[in-house]
Amino acid sequence: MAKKSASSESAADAAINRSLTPDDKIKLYREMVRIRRFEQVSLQHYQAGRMGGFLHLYIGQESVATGVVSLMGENDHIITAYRDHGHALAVGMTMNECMAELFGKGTGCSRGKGGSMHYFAPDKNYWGGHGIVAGQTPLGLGLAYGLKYRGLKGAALAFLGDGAVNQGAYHESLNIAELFDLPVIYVIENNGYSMGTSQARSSAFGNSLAERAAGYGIAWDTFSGEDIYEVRAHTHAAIERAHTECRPTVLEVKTYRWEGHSVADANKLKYRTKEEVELHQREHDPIQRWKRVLLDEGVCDEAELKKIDKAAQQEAEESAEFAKASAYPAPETIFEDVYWEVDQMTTAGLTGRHFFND
Amino acid sequence: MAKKSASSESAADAAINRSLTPDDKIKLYREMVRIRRFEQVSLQHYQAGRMGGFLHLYIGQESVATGVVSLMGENDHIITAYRDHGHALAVGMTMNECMAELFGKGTGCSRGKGGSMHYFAPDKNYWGGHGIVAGQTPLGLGLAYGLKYRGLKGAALAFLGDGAVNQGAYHESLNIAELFDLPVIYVIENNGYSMGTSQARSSAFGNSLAERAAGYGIAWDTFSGEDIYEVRAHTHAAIERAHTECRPTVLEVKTYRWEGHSVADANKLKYRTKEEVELHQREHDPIQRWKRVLLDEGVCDEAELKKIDKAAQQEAEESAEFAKASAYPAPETIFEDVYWEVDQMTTAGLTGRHFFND
Amino acid sequence: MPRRITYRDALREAMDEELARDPMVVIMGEEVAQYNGAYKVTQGLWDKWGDKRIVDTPISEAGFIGMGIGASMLGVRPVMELMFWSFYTVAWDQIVNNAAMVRYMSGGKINCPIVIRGPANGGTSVGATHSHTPENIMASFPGMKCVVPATAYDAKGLLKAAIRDNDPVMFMESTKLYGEEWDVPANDELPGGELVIPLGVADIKRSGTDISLIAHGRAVITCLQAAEILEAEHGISAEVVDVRSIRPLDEETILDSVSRTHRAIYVEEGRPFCGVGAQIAYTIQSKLFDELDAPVLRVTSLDAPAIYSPPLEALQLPTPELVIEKALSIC
Amino acid sequence: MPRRITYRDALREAMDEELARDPMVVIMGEEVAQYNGAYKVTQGLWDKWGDKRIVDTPISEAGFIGMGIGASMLGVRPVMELMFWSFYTVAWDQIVNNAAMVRYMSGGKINCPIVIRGPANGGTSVGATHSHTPENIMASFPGMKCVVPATAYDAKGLLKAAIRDNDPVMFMESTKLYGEEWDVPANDELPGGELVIPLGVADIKRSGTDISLIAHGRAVITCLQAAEILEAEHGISAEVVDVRSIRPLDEETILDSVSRTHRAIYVEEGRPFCGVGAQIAYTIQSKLFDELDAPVLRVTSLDAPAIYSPPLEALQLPTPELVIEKALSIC
Ligand SMILES: Cc1ncc(C[n+]2csc(CCOP(=O)(O)OP(=O)(O)O)c2C)c(N)n1
Ligand SMILES: Cc1ncc(C[n+]2csc(CCOP(=O)(O)OP(=O)(O)O)c2C)c(N)n1
Ligand SMILES: [Mg+2]
Ligand SMILES: [Mg+2]
Repeated sequence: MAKKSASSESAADAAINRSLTPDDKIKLYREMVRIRRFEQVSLQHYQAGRMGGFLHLYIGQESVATGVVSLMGENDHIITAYRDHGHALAVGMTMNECMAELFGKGTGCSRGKGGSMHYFAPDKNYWGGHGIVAGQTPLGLGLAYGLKYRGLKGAALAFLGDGAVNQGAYHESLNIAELFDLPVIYVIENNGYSMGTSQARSSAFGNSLAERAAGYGIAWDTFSGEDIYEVRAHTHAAIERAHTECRPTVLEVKTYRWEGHSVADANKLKYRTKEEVELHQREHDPIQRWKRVLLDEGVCDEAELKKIDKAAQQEAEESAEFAKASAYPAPETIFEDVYWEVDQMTTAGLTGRHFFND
Repeated sequence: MAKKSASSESAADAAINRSLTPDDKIKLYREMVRIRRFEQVSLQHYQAGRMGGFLHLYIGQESVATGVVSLMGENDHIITAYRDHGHALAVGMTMNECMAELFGKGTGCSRGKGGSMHYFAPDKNYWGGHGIVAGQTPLGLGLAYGLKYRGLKGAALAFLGDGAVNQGAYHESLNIAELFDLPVIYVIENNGYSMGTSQARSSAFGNSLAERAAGYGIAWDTFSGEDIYEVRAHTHAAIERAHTECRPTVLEVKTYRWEGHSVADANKLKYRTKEEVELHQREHDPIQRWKRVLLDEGVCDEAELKKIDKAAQQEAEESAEFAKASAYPAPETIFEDVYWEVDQMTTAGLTGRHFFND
Repeated sequence: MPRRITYRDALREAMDEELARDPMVVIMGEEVAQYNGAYKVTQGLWDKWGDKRIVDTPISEAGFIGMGIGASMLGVRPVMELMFWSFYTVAWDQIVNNAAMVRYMSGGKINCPIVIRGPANGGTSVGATHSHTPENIMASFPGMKCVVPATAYDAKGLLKAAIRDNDPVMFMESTKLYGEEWDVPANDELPGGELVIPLGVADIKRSGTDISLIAHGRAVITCLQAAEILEAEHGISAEVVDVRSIRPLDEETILDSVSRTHRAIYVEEGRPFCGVGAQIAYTIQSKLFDELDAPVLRVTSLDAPAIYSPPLEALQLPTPELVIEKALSIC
Repeated sequence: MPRRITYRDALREAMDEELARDPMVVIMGEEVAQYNGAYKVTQGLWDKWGDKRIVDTPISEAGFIGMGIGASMLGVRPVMELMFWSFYTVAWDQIVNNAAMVRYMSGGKINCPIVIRGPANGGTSVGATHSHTPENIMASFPGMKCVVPATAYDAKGLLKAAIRDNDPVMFMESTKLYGEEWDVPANDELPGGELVIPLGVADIKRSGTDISLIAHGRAVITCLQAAEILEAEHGISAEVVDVRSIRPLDEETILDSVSRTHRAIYVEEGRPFCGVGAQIAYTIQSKLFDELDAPVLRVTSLDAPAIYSPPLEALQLPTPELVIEKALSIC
């Protein structure tokens, strides 16, 4: 039952990729570039002291979120960890609301309450943004449960890192996923490190992290995330399994983060070499790779791509202006969004004392 | 690296079993019978209302604890769950202290504080007796860690049930065990049920529960627990691995519990048939099986075995008399055994308020 | 003759009625379906409602409670049984960081209409790990609600309200109460046709003038017994206030009672340090400082892990005698 | 000139000295070794002590904390770092049911000499899941100890005592204090040759006569600032009592202070409901009822999950202004 799907055809030739129009392909490029520019601009403002807390950048991994999200249909849902900007923009959240959240402004996607690690857009089937390592994995299971319970043909895509696979909650989720036949897809974004710990130092495994799924009889697959065609081809198979068989899959995507664990990671060139990072930047940049594909395929020319780059850069800068110009939330909002019933001023919300400030 | 050890030779012929003297073999019989008689007598007194809480009987599984413990050397340690009477008697705890604990008496092994689920004898390398499903599994890892840290050549044998494998803490432990090269041996006593839930309804798996270990690159093995020779042969290999390679193993032992999950299990003949239980009692009783082996091998005769039975029965009954005659702990002992420093009346124990009864 | 049913049956009726009312309600937990519940609270529900509505889970509290929370974000309304509330310890991250906080961190975009229920009590000789009484912990987190019914009537009405509530409700029962019977009118005897008790409304279970005995859960019963004896043997008229829900809390009723009696004791089966009684005593002394004729006192479980030994464990819990002794010390 | 070092360095010195003193002491946690600690508290220790004594773990808190507890049963003395105390939520079962209770359930046959340490504070805009302040919860369990140092001096002396203690000690630091400097004498300046501060001894950080400001952790600093202003601008002499360890607790010093000042405010960065302040207020009013000239008051974090937005989060924590306002309301 547990299987490593073998893809005999080249990823580009997979039906799901052959069906892409030139516009679709350019859109994939645009999404990836938008993520990168957004994060580069956010980094500047973080360094200028305009944000608090952590900033975990997704730069280098853009093809994963973009590729996976490009496959999502009406009833497919997504949830991820704290490195969540890429997934957020990919599902269609605006740069404005995302940037404003980093600035802690009332116009932020979470009204300034969540910060970088906690973006949410349920209206876009995007359930966050979660700070506790692997804490989102049972929630992803629950989204799949909800889909099945409601009779919807969908999948819940739950992302986690290579460090997160060592949290027990993830394993409990795998067992339940298979036992209950739930359409959940765990996407392990294996970027080789959990903070300063290399994968070899954090995880014992046979051949891959995904293979642990075999112990539960769950289908699994591993592939490189560098080429968005590959991401789409392999993920598509998992989504099909979810949609048609209502069964789970574990995917492990090899990828790489260029920046430190978070911007505060002072050791980012201690636990890995400068050469290693530069090699990835030079030779394994998913955006550059996709750019070459587009040019090789004659989908568009350099000038068009430059225009997209520029537009993304401008959009990102404008979002920072928007964020800067937005107001901080009013102090009384501290007590909003705690209880639904209180916020809606229902009878339940108006009965009894809910807050205990003296 | 992950492997299912194949045993080509018959278990009886394994060196570790060939080295058994007739006395050793009789001792194994005696231990199993003592466990059974102890529990049968405890059951009567439970039903007579002389105990509180739960009573989880081990009857039917005696060969597992007895076989495993018979292999333990000076630096081998053991820890288990709440179904802990068998392991306790096997390591050499007395029936008196064990029975008195069930009665809640001050002469009990845990001074009446732990009850049935919480037997302990660190002086016999026995670390309990734990009520939270799989909660003991990281502790077992820690025993192995302690052994290695202290430079001792030993193994930590951590028992768990077929339901317990679905707790995350167990999986976290597996990863660390392999990553840190710790001499821990997880012994899954697969008795087919976790309370009223059959294994098929609680666990998704490929071919066995032990096989999940393969995802961590851990050696694993499965075997029947009915024949104590088998238990010893397979477990011996794991102990050897722990001693010589300082590496973990996961063992899965097929066994069966005759009684309900606990004595309070009113459904014990609902989730499995009377026929199923009777079949195991009739044809798969590890004690009867071992008896046949002893007789076939000419180790002793029926009369000797009867004598052992009778002695065990008498010992059990006397332990109940002992327990009955013992005093309940004094009320002030409620506040003993909370803090080491307080109990020892050290300066630390005498500084500041430790208890907050008004 | 009013109908009398057990606390256990009251809970089951509440679930049964809510299952009928709302197809999104689903009951989940270990052994809740085919086994009818470890404590038989869900008896018969699987037979009646089947696999979709009554779901057995593996022993994976973090996994299945998290799953329930995730499902609740999509509008399912899971009523999760913890076989013992004690087992919250292995699912704590999911409960506190997801159920209680995801609404906040999302700026109100998400809510989790989930109920987590099960027994949370000592006194049954199951040892320290199985005798957690975490209501003080649950109530300490804004974002969670915490309800502790003392009678079958309250159990039914509060559970129905909890299931309808759109916030996460931690609902704590007692194995020591499951078998006790109380008056619980049948629905056709009720004006509204059903029994729903809003969260956040305390109940004066006995009126009195000399001292307020305030409590939650089974300690309410202990207070009622103490009050009888105080009246009969000492001529002291004790009012018994059952807070019923700790968060939201009906402070008004508590303060009103104490402002009439001028003396208060909080009684609970939890442990003393940072217990619910500490919080309520704090509130009373801060708001009614000049009204108090004596310090607010407490009766709690003795401050040690739950002991197994049955006769000692009986000493560890609040008794009417202890309540009386404290009451006499300030009356 | 007394030596000044940071709170962070004080903690490291404590560990370094205990590593040298006792070969059974081992430091464990995520990123504590090769990375030098997420907050650099263990900087240099791996270089100095190597793989055996300073151990990096995977992100498996239940697994490795449980492992540390198991090892402590065999006499190893693990000092476990939680990168944030917030992550106790995934290891809670191991902490509360094993570290804190196994001694009891074994009738005293086992003890767990383990320290769990790390930062437990809000105020750094890391959101609700990363801003837990669970000292009220930890201290509520008999079997655990709970220590919260406010200064570098206390951090060093208390951590050394915690490591030597034979019971499980929950040791809570603050990322907001790590970089702050205080006087901490070098060992050769000390009479006993080292700095060890017993658990259970409060410290009067400032003497005063009109009101007692009682606090733990960083709130002590807030109180000291408030006391300065109260003195300078309002002529009110505030005594600041740092409890330092919440369990064991030095109630004597607290009660003695309040019996002199007749007024008390508890200040803490935790949330109000069932907070440490509730417990201490309870104790004060129950033991000094006739001594109090005003109700015991509290200043806590505002009762909502920790908000991200930096300027709002600043409002959520206790400030000197709030303490002053409360003090003026009863002086
Ligand atoms: C339970 C828990 N433990 C520790 C942390 C601190 N922490 C945050 S991210 C992280 C590393 C996670 O690595 P990985 O899963 O590989 O994801 P990546 O950062 O590479 O995307 C750690 C240790 C946390 N947030 N939650
Ligand atoms: C975390 C937790 N969840 C639930 C329980 C209640 N419980 C006790 S034993 C048990 C069944 C365990 O089955 P298994 O692991 O197969 O062991 P067995 O009883 O068969 O020996 C359950 C559900 C518990 N003690 N701890
Ligand atoms: Mg990673
Ligand atoms: Mg079993």
